[in-house]
Amino acid sequence: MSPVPDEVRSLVQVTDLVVDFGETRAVDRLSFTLDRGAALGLVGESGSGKSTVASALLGLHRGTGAHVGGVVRVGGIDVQEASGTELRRLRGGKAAMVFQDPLSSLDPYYAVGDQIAEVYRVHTGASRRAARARAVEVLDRVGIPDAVRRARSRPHEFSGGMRQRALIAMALACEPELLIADEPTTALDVTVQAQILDLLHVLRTETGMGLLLVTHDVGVAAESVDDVLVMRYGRSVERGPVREVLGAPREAYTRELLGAVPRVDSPRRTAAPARGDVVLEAVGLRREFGRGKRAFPAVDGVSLTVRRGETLGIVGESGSGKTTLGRMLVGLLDPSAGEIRHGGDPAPGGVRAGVQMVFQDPVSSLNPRRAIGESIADPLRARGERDDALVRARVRALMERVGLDPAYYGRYPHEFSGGQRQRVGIARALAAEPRVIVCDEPVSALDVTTQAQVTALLAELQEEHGLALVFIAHDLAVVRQVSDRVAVMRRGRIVEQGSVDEVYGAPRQAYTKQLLAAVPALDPEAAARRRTARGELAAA
Amino acid sequence: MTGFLLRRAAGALVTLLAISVIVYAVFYIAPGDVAQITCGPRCSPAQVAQVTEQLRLDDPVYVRYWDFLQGVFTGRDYSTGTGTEHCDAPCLGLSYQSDQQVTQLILAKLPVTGSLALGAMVMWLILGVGTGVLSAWRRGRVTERVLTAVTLAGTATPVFVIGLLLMIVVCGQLNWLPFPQYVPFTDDPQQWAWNLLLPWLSLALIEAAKYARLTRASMLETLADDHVRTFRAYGVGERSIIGKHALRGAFAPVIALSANDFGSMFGGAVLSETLFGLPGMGRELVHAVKVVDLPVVVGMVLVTGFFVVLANAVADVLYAVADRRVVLS
Amino acid sequence: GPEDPEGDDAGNGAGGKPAKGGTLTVLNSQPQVDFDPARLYTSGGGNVPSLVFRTLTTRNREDGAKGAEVVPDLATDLGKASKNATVWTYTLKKGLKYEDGSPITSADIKYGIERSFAGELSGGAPYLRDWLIGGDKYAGPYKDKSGKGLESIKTPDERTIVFHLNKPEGEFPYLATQTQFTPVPENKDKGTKYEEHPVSSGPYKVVENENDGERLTLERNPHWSAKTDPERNAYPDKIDVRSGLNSSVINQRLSAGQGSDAAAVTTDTNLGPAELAKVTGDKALASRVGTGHFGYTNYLAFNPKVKPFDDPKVRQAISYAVDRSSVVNAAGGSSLAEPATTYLPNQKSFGYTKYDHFPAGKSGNPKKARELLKEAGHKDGLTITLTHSNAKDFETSPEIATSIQDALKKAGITVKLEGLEDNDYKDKIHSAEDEPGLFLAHWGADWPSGGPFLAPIFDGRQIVKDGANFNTGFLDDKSVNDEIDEINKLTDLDRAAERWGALDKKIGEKALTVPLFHPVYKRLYGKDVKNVVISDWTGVLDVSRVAVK
Amino acid sequence: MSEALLAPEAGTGATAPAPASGARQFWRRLRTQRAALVAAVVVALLVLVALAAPLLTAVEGQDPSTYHPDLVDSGRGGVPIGSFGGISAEHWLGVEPQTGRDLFARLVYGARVSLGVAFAATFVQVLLGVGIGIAAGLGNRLVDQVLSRATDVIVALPLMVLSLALMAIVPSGFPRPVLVALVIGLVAWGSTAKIVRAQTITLKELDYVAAARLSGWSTWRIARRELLPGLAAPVMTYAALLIPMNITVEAALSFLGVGVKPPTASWGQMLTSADVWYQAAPQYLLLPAGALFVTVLALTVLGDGVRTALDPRAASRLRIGTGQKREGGA
Ligand SMILES: Nc1ncnc2c1ncn2[C@@H]1O[C@H](COP(=O)(O)OP(=O)(O)OP(=O)(O)O)[C@@H](O)[C@H]1O
Ligand SMILES: Nc1ncnc2c1ncn2[C@@H]1O[C@H](COP(=O)(O)OP(=O)(O)OP(=O)(O)O)[C@@H](O)[C@H]1O
Ligand SMILES: [Mg+2]
Ligand SMILES: [Mg+2]
Repeated sequence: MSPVPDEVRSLVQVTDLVVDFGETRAVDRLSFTLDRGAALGLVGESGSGKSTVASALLGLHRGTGAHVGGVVRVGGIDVQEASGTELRRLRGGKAAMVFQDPLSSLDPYYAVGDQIAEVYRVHTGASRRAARARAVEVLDRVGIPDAVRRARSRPHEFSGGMRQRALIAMALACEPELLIADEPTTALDVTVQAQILDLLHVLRTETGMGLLLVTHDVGVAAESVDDVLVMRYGRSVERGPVREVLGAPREAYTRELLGAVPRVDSPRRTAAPARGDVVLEAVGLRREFGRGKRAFPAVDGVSLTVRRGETLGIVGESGSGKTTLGRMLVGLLDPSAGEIRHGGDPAPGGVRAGVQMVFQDPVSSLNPRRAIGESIADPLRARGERDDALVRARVRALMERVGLDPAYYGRYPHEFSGGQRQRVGIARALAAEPRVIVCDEPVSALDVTTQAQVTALLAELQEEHGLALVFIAHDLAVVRQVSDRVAVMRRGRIVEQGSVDEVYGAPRQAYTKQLLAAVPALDPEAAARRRTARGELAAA
Repeated sequence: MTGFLLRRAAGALVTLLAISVIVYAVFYIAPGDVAQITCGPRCSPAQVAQVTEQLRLDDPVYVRYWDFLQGVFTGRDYSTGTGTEHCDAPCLGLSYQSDQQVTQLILAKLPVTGSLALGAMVMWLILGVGTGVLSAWRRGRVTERVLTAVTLAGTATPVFVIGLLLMIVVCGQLNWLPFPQYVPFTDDPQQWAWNLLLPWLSLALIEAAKYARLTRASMLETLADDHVRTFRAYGVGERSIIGKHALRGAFAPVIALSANDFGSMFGGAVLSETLFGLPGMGRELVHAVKVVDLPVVVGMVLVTGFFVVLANAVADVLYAVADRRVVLS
Repeated sequence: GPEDPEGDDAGNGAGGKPAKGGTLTVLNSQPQVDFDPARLYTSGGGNVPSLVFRTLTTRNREDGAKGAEVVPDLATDLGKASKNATVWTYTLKKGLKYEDGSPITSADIKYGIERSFAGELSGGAPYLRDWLIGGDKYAGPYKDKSGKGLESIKTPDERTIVFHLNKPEGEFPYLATQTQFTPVPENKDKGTKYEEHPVSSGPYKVVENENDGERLTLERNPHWSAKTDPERNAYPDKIDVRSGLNSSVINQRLSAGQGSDAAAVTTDTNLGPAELAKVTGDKALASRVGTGHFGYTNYLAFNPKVKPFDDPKVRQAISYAVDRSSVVNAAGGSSLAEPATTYLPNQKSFGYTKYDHFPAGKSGNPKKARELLKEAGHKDGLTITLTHSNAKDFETSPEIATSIQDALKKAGITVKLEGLEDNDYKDKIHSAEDEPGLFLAHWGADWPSGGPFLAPIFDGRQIVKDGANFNTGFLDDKSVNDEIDEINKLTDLDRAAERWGALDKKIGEKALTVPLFHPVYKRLYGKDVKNVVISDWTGVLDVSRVAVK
Repeated sequence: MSEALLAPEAGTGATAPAPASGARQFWRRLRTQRAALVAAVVVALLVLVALAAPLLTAVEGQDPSTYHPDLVDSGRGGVPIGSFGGISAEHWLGVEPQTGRDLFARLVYGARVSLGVAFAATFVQVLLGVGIGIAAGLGNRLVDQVLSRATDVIVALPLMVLSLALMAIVPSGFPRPVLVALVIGLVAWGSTAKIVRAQTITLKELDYVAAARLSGWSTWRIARRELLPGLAAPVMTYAALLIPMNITVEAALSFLGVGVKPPTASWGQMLTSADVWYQAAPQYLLLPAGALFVTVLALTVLGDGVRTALDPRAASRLRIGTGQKREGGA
């Protein structure tokens, strides 16, 4: 059968795609095409079905019990009907996917380089050695420093951002015709995010690779794609060239979405809180990983204070030690040196009541065998609340506040989208009514509207209860919006610390300046301009 | 690493001491008149008294235990009647029954049981893990069902039944293998393996199901993990996913269990040693327990304990080498 | 009589005349852990040791009943007794040599006996200690530094040895078959280490002893002279003893007969019931089975100190109620056990006198039992406890106990079983204090005569309060004691046997035991084995007679 | 199992419809597995047979302890007379060699002892093993050291030595089957503890355990709520295998004097005395062996089913993108 000419031109052809998970309709009669070498952005709020569409392109719903209707053709292959061999050739070879949860998407037992090499060998039949060389090459390409050595590390030795880059490297290894990137930059700080987006751009222009970029971050979309498809409730809301959709949105929902995007230059929250008591203090914190010669400090001499009712933002590139610091602050990780004081007195170590954390990885922070409602209820029950009805009511209220349907109480984590899981984590932290919450990338997987909703919620609680927040994020705009003070981390140290206005308005350190320059712009024109500027900056 | 080894060694010492104390206590309260058994059923009270004195059985337990400990660390002298014999440290005493040095007795039996345990472990790992992998791969299919049934039949059958039946058929009727007898590895490695093949196989058949089920369960667990989805989405074949990624998840429990089974086989391979006529430790131990030969029992149990501890330490190291997230402690 | 029910199947083996040469393989379950003549209990130390150890007298190496006779070995005759049988004099044959060519002297025999008194070398039978003057005080040559040794043994010259006993013992020639009567050269004695390489006086010497007797290799002793030893044929050139084997495996190997197993025998394993069932269906195999008898009785023992067994009527009732065919079946069936109504084994050498004081017929007489119980005041039946061992030996084990339990049920006796771990069981039944009221017991002959069979069990002076007691019925009857003394004075063994038989019948009336069965042994041997001799003394195929060529 | 499985439906009056409870979801997932259901029926039947043993033997008209010397050939070692081990209208499965006791009666009565002892012993083993394993895995270094050493000791001490000890301590009036179950349970929990400890150490590194710690749960509660469900799979798999092992251990203990008292029958004892009869009276060996095999198979399949049903991911995730077209649970 000779392929119809249409198929030669269009790399992806989705017609009337419907995906049902039991009673939930995740995708509802969605159709779109993607031409060879073109880039399409899939934007929309959390839970709108973006990841589901992405998975459908590789036939990942086959055999799972999900019901898939409609036709999906990728590179001329009918994904739903293809044979096992055909499907395997498609996956990774013709179309590669970067998953949304980079932290749990790599095999913990094997070196990162070997995992990439394995995929490469499956599709090219290259020798072991060539494959390993290729792995180092792609790792280097996605900006992993010292790629030769790092290729031998296991995933747990990578920071969140490094893992995401490793996944992108894996996708690039076989030079696929289509790259499906599901939130490829959520875990990345802006500089790396910019690098990755630039990289995708270069790859696209060099190899003619098609790109389907799934993102809730309109800014990211603006930087990287030609066309956008706005999704909501599994349906297409608006589709068109990125300039038109973002510049002059036709639909009300799109306008709403754009309006919620935080900007580095937008007015920030006004109420400067009164200086309260110190609730959490870190003095000379240091933490090393590894032993002997391989030991290196992930956090190196960090001192900071958090006061009642204030928000301390922590920004910094991937791998700079933010998560490590956060875990020490809540007592989950013992510092190698230095101490933590709660309300003035030095803590004996270990966890403390009133201190909570929102984990960076929403997948592994939820017990796969427990209904999420029960996870949220944990702190309530731990406090001794016996009345089950009360607990449930409270959990439902919390779920509602973080924008989750209370009816999902009895669902299990794997039934949720990435953003939904992150909100479960936030709800759980809130349920404890803590004094301090360390939020590790709490909104990175959330679409802008939900993001706004959640940050507003946090601010509200802060006002009500004098909650102190440590807000770890790579998104400078969000941090600016929520924080009173900001600390900038690099290589385990705090390089700059001060009020938001000081740091954002008059950054003293070159590194901070660099960070600010990397924030994606909403305007595609501006994005292109900045891209060249960055190139020059790097070249210089 | 050195720190780990030192801590392990200290732990092992404590374990072994605890074991020896328990055994002494058990035999203190257990029935059976040692002197009478050693002397023979028809011994007169006078003769029994003579033996009691000879074996120093009238000393209080703690004195005997102390003597034992001293022997372990400094050695002891024993009278042979016509002269004295020195028993070098670590001296585990003399057998009440045969007047042999327990240390030498054990050294003579150790290679037999060691060979049996080692070979059996290799076989059950091959058989058990192999079956586990196959049944995880072909889960829900006929292959799995058949494999499951076969390995379970092994578990449900005691070793003396499997071993005897195998021996009758394979050695007696088909004449494929010799009736097992122990040939030291150093004498003739080929005969060593050839003779032990049947005992290994019988033991492996019994244990295989345990490993097969464990492997399968751990693998299914891993197969549900996110990273497996990654490899599937990259077109990596089912064979590689099963054999490489999922199998890796089974490593920890299989190693942990193997270490235990391997270690405890030193004192516990009674039935197979008896059936196959292999002069190993288990058989000796059972005999010693029957005749209340305390020095032999203590010695044997200590050596078994030593191997359990050793096997577990090796398992920990293996595990840590394989999974670098684990810090040896 | 003790006639072998299956006639003369033993005594032939493979066709053709036996000849010298070849290697005999012995497949055994028990290793020869003790290979020191001082430490062995049975006469000649069983089979393999008697190839290495010669004694003053020995058993007649003949098939069946003739094999239960005692004959001279190192000595020229069965010994000359003084008039009241308290002094026994033996003269050694001429030209007797050890494996190194040095001569065997009467002093070596004395030394061998003295060694057996050492605490280090315990394990032998109690007779020497009980019979020899001063034996109860002597502590062996290692402790005794007087230089005189045991003075009740005299060696006036190199070939003469005289024993002085503290009471008449007409059966001394039987005792002289025990390995304590083996010569041990004092300068070769290594105490407890002697067993690693005992010096041979017999046709074979030890060339290898691995793993404490697990694997023995015996080769010809060049200094042994067949002329002085008519009992041992010593046909094979080499004897290879492999022990520690499972009994099923031994029988399987003997029946398969591959390689060296064709010329193999076993000296400690018999056919079990299941194996017998299979063998009897196979003509070729059945022809390779020898039958042996050994003086042995399995019985129920009463402790009359425990109620209700103090009442003879109750004991009699139980005697009537026992179903011997069930018991025999449990013990392996009629080919492996013969029902017993007498305490003494059913062999002439023991003086077997037939009696059945409480006839239970083939399968018990519950009616009579009930009657007796009623007379004893147990109208509504009786609940008793039967103690047995948990060792799987088909003698004192649960199988036998349950068959008794089932039979007594018919007579209205409810039996509770108390199964004890073997050591516990032995401790209890031989303890004058803790002895249970009713238990399974057995007794085997130290030599084929009524003496060692009846005296330890029924002689009132042998009740031991502070040690192992075998007079489990606590019988202390003057007439019985006197009769035992009288018989011991007799040096005419046939005459003595008769009187033992009569005494047994008399004691039987007291119903202190319920004889259950006498075991029969079925021994399988390899297809190349010739000259099979199974004597009634041991019931085991005699390796000193076997030929493999 | 999470508390959600046990919690009553909340009448909160919240607008959202009540979610399906965990227990109900469990049943729903279990129901879809035909093999597991068949296995459950078999297990139930076995238990029923054991419970109804007196009834069944009454129907047959036999009992497990009566000797029938006339039904065996005494001259041939006591092999049952008649074909197929003496199967007849009176003796449905023939009779035991040597004694002539009814095999059907012994088999069904044996089921009582064997299943009872094995289930109880396994329960004790799993309880101890899981408790000690979790405590070692979660506890601080000292706790871990102490418990791990104790586990080593228990693994190193051969069954025989330990059972001797227990035998000497326990008064003889103590009910035997209970004692046997206890002896096995108290002696053989080492492997379970090791498996659980290894698994616990892996699991406790996960963020969700960290989250539970931050919630303020006690370690004990974390163990129960967060770890136990994850441990259920390996433990259940292992427990299904412990049962047959325990049945054979019971037989071994009988020889040591702590087994159930004769003439009580048990499958393990039948097996041990039957092995030599494999040629002369094969059905004597095949009956207990077959019964044991069916039990083991059923338990394993059932255990698998429960394990799968307990895992909310199993149904959907296991087969993700395998390319297999078949839909539905694994
Ligand atoms: N396995 C599943 N079972 C049941 N429902 C599911 C399953 N996977 C996803 N869903 C539901 O389908 C909807 C779409 O999910 P999807 O992951 O595609 O969202 P998304 O657009 O990628 O969101 P996010 O930006 O938060 O990642 C959500 O409501 C989610 O709860
Ligand atoms: N368990 C560990 N073992 C070894 N190295 C580790 C471990 N955890 C973190 N690291 C290393 O410590 C450094 C800091 O990691 P951390 O996770 O704190 O970074 P981060 O600032 O949170 O980065 P990201 O924004 O990418 O999440 C990284 O180089 C990482 O590789
Ligand atoms: Mg998503
Ligand atoms: Mg981080």
